[in-house]
Amino acid sequence: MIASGLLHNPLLWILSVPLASAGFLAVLPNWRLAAALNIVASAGTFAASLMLFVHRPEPTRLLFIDDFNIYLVVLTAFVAFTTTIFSAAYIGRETEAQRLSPLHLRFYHSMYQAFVFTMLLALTANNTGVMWVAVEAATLTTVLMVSLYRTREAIEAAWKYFILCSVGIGLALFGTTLVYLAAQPVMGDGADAMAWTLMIKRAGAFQPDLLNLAFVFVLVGYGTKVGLAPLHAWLPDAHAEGPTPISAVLSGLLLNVALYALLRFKMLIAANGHTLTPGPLMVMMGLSSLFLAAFMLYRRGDIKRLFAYSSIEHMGVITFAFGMGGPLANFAGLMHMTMHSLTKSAIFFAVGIITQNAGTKSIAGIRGLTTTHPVLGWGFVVAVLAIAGLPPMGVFMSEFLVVTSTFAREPLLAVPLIVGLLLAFGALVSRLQGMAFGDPVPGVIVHGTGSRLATIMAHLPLWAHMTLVVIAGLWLPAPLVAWFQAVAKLLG
Amino acid sequence: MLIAAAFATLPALSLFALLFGRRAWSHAVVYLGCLGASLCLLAGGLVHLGGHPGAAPTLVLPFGLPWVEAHFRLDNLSALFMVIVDLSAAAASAFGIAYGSHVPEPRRVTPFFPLFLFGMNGVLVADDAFMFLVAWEFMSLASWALVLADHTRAENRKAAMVYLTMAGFGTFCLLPCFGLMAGPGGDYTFAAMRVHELAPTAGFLVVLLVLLGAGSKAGLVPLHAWLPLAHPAAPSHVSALMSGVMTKVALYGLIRVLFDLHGEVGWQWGAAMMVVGGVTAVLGVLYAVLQDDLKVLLAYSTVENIGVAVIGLGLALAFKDSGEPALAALALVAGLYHALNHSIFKSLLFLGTGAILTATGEKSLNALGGLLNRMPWTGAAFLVGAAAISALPPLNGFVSEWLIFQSLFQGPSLPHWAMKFGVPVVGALLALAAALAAACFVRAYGVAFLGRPRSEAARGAVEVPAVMRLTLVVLAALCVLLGAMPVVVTDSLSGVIAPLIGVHFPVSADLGWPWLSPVGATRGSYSGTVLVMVGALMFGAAILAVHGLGVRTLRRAAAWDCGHVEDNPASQYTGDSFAQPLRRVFAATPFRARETVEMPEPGDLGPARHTVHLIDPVWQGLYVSLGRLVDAIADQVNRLQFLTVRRYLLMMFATLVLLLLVVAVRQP
Amino acid sequence: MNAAVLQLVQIVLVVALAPLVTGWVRLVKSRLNGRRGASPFQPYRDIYRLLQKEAIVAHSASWVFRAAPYVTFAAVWLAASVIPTFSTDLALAPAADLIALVALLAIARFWTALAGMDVGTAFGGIGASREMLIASLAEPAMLMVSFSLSLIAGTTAPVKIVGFVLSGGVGLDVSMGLALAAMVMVSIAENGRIPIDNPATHLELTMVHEAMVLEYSGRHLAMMEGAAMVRLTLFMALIGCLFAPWGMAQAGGGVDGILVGMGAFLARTFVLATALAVFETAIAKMRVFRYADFLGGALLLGLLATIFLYVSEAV
Amino acid sequence: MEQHQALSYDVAHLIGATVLMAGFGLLYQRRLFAVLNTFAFQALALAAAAAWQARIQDAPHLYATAAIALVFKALAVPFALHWLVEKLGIHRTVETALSIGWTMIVGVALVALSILLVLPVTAGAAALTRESLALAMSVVLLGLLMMITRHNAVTQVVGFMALENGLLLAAVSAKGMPLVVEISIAFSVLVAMTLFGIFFFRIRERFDTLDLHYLETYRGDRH
Repeated sequence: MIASGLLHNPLLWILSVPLASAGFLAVLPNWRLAAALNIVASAGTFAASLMLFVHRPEPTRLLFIDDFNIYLVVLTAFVAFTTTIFSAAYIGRETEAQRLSPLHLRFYHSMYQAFVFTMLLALTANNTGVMWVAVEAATLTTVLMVSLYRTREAIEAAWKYFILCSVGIGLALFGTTLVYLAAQPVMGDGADAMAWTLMIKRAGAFQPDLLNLAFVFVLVGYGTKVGLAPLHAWLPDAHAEGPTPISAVLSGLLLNVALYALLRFKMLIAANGHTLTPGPLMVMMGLSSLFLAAFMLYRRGDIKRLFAYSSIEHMGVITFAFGMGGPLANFAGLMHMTMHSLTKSAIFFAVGIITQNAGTKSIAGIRGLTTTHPVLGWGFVVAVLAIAGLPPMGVFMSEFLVVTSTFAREPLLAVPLIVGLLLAFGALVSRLQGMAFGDPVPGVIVHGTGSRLATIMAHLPLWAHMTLVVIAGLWLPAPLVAWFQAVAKLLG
Repeated sequence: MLIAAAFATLPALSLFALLFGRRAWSHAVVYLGCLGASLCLLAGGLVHLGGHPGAAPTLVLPFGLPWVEAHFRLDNLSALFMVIVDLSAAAASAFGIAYGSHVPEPRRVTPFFPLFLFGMNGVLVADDAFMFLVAWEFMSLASWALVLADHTRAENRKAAMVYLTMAGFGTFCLLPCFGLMAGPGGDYTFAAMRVHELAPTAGFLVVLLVLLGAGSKAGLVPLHAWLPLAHPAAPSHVSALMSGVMTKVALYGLIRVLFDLHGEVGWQWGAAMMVVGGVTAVLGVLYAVLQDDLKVLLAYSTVENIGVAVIGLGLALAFKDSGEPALAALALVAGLYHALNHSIFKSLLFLGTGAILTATGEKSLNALGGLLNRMPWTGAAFLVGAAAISALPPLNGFVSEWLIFQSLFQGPSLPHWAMKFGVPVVGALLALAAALAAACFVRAYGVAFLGRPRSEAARGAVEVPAVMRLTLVVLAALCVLLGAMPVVVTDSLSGVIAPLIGVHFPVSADLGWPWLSPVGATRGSYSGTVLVMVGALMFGAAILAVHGLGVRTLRRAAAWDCGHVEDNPASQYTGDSFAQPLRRVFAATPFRARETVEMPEPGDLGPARHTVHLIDPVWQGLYVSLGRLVDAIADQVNRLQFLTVRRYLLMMFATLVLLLLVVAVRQP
Repeated sequence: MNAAVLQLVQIVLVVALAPLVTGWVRLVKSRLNGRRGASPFQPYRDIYRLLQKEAIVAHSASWVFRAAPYVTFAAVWLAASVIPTFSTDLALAPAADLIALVALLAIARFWTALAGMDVGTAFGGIGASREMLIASLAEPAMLMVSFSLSLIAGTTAPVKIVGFVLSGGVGLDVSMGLALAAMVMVSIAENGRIPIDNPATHLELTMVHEAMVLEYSGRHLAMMEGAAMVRLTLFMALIGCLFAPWGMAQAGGGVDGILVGMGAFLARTFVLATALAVFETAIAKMRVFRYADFLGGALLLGLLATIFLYVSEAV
Repeated sequence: MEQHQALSYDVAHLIGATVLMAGFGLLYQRRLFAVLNTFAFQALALAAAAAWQARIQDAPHLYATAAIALVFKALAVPFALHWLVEKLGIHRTVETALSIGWTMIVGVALVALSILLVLPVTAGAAALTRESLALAMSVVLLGLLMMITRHNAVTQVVGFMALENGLLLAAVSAKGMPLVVEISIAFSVLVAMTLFGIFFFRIRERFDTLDLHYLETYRGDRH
């Protein structure tokens, strides 16, 4: 009876499928088969996550699903799935180029599934401690994948990533402990004092000053993982040196997960109501990230670092939005999270193919994409314009809401926001034009090597994401809107 | 219904262009489709204006912002601008049928051309801020892609870069503007904004922001810098739309916000707009008269005409706020009339340039000459356009400038001293601009079409295909028509703006048709109709008299030229030499125009060189220095990329301690 | 007597009178120079002689070159026929006010300049470019004059201004004085008289108007010359009717009123013509780049005229 | 009973204070081996704290935490580091970015800050947690301080583990907090990875010293 109930619980599948396949892929020698299995497993996870729409399980002490994490779970499963498709095509060409050995690949696939598992666990955990452990595990798995290429740069990036994020994680744990201390007198000892679903109900009675203190540590701790300036240092290098599929999921998913953790704590604060408002801290962090990234964009010569910094910029905007709070800004923030993860991963898909074709990551070495590879080139153009915040793509809607609502309330805060956005816009446009137009570099591979199937697999995810983003820019499904609005209310 | 269908057609066309772009016939299909669609929209606009001017059909579709949805509305103003837009759009599409195949990479044009039309028309019918901005950006984006149609040339890429960045600037000004008008509630429909009361500061900011946002798109000085870069870079039929029409869409945005949504705008803003308009007009035409590239010249003259129209709008605002609705209506009618006229003759001139490009492949004045004998149709049509833009009666350009002058002359009746003293100055600026425009186009036409060919390309020019000729002739005919029967236009215009001003004000009030007597018969009147008829009679009379009294023989001979016969066409006046006196008189100070002459040594057979240096003070002062600033900061910030892990940890530590201190301080 | 007839009379009158005015100016000038000079009716003979000659057109010239004389003449003629000369009761008066008048003259200039460039010689270009330079300042100046007049008289229609001035609406007014000064300077420039241009010169580097019509001959030249003469008369009539319209016949003035007006008009015109001749003999032509100063001065005077209105109001 | 309560508190605080003192000791040491020994001592104190908490909260699972701390931190890690230093021939002296004196002063300031922050806000919480929380926070900050004032990679690892000791101190003294064991295990994994990382770098000869100056000769995207 209970067993059958468990079997019907989508969460069980969502978590077990990646975990099991991680174990299995670790021992599977044939990398082509592994890549295929990787796709199948992620497809299964995605299918299971879709079941959440029809049947939303009851929250337990350990796991739960609510309006906030339901679409994040589906989004994560979806992007993880499309990334595996891209990854299959990508590693195909990497192995041709002798950059990756089968051993590396076995490790890679297994770690990929493990990584997906940790993210899903962090999203669905109903316990601050479990969530913390999951995020920490996510760090470990990605550190290993960032150093996959074993180049000096890769190892240095991994080291930087590892040290900074371990410290960040540590601080986050201290924050978690403080929250427990704040909750414990009200909720009593044990796991109750760590369960979101229970805490949020009685958060009003928590010790507000402890929550203040806790939020600082959580902000710095998980903020490091979100990549907020000045805690961002690990992000550009980790994105730049790892394999591109990993950059896609790091940027598109991991940052969201960390931000999700941060927002959960903000919900407690909002529910408590007696604390100092966390808004100003987040607004400041957001603005500093926005400006730092905007100016950095002008000096980047490495295409992957360029978009890594653009991720920092967008995380800054999102944090700013949540810092502003209020139904409009919060809605915009949630929308922006979703759109950014879709768009940015799409961009990294494109970047992966582009760098493989050009044989370099240097922007100077990439020109005239729309001439050499029309489909890829224009897809890249659309994606970058989308991330730059141009309609009819989704990011525009969220930026529209953030700017308008902020200006209506705090014009003085909106001005720096606008300046920063405009700066970043200019930088991206100039870089985009340099890469997408003009006379192509002589001797660039005009047609992607490998089978037609591989080419399709390489392009499909990009266009799938962009289609979603364009649709979302003009029309959002009603249930999603309902969830956004419910969460926006909770975020205060 | 018709309109909706036309709207639906355009994206379909661009999709078609994407799919079948390889086929040779696809261009013709796309442009024919655009022609049809824009004609439908044109008809729709006219029917709405003629049929039931008061009504404003609305449409709400279930997309856009979730809790707002997408609102569309077709009121008089939208319909009027729809007419303006789609008139030129139809012309450009028709021209494109033949011209589209002459652009270097047609496949980079056909998919975006319909989207461009789509965006522009979308702006006009949008009835909530989100849809407005989506369409607005759509317009910018499509035109950006069109500017990049010939992307292999570096200057085009630079133009596109500057253009899109300025477009972004405009949007980031309009966003907060609408944000303020909607208020924190988040109801972004225009209907809500109309009723929403604005605090004084908010009202101030709204006007400032819309002037920056829409002004940058319209090309008001000092936000004009992108315009002469971007407009010429696109294929000519697109340049015609960007210059003739997209700027009008920007004016629509201004009017929509300042007269409709915002409601009460202070007269000071009117005054400010008049000054900006005046300066824009003079600077624009001064730039124009010095240009050698015909398309750049036309682009700068667009800047001028926008300035003229904005003078009208500003005056209307000032009158409206000072409780002079009748005069406000007059000024607004004048401004709108000028917008309409400019869209027509600027399209005509740009398409004419396209014809020249098709025939010669040259757009530099100094490589042209003597085209009138080789391209009689194009030449004649271009002449009409040039005369119209020089505000010569009986063509349309003059009527609108006459109206603007008439309303300007009423300006001093306003109670404010600033206006009393400012209006004459603006009047002087406007007069100067008008006179310089004449000089500018005498130069352009004289050098390009008259005289002797200055290059092989010009010598070998042949008349363009019939479709192009037809388009040009139709536009020229419109210039004459709108000039010869102004009253029809002014009456319908005053009907259009009645809801915005609050009074219905027939400009031909006193004397009735065909006399244009805005402020009353005693205030001075004009009748293009009568002038045309009498002028024609006198022309005929002169010819008859001469032929009656004298001999009719006519002999062709070499030019006399004070005796010394010089058959080298290089001996003609070039565009530069023509502009030289004007340059010395007007451009010395504002553009720091300098001329350097390198004379060869005695006995040296090398040619003497004469070079002119112009500096655009706005570009140098504003844009370049801003760019430098950004670079400098970027260099500083960029250091953060190259620190050691330990220092990054230090940054983390510092952040943590700082935040802890903040908490410690803020704690009760 | 009804407006249409008077209009016809005026249309004929301006053309008929124009050569005489020019001839008179020339006569007075030569007398002042101590020559006997030709009869004032010499211009009629010149024009007739030109009409009898065949017209020679350069190979490269287009139809613009051949149409320009007629268009120019028609435009100037039309302009001249809407200015009240001897009577304010003109049928065409409402068709064009001062602004339209400026524009009508602009048409003539536009075509003359184009004609100058059409043959493709250096001199034509010189003339055209200098002419447009002059116009670029003279036109605004004249518009400012009409601005100040419209502020004083409350109208831009010459006819109405005449009525206002005659009704004694203005006394001795600073603005009127400034406007008059500006108007005179503009007229000198527009008619290519000394010090801006020398109608008699054929020294290439000093030519402006002459340089543009250099290639013309026969009937075309006759048209151009005629246009110039009518323009001179027009400006004299204009100055007269705006600043000294005394004796001009009003509507319903009756035949004697008309006669008086006619007499007054002739008197005014010839006084002005004599004054012009004296002025021209008294001073020398200025360099091309001094034009700007001269006409800029005119523009400023026009502007001042408007500003002074408020000064006088304020004090 | 009251008596006994008070006593148990005092003991807890005493142990906590010992951990903190050890933290200062870490900042004070100049020689690498001395640093390692001090760290082992701190880990020992932590183990004691965990065990004491297990007793007074009668939460047996904390004994596990204590055991982990004792075996892994107080014995395994220091020995591993000793071996590394011996094998890799790392300089035996610690290069400091900030002079010892200043480091101590900053350390004291940090302790003051954490007390200032924690004591007023934990008025509601059980007396047991108040001081230990302040102590724990100080240890955390001191660990971080050590990481940023020492160039040498080994000392950085030690600093990180000191930080983590602080976290565990907080965790164990938080009454009835679940998952402490799991968390301590998770941390042990982190540390193990760090050690592995250093060793790995070394044998791959990526760089010839563990001085972090040489670690970032590249630092990505120079142009």
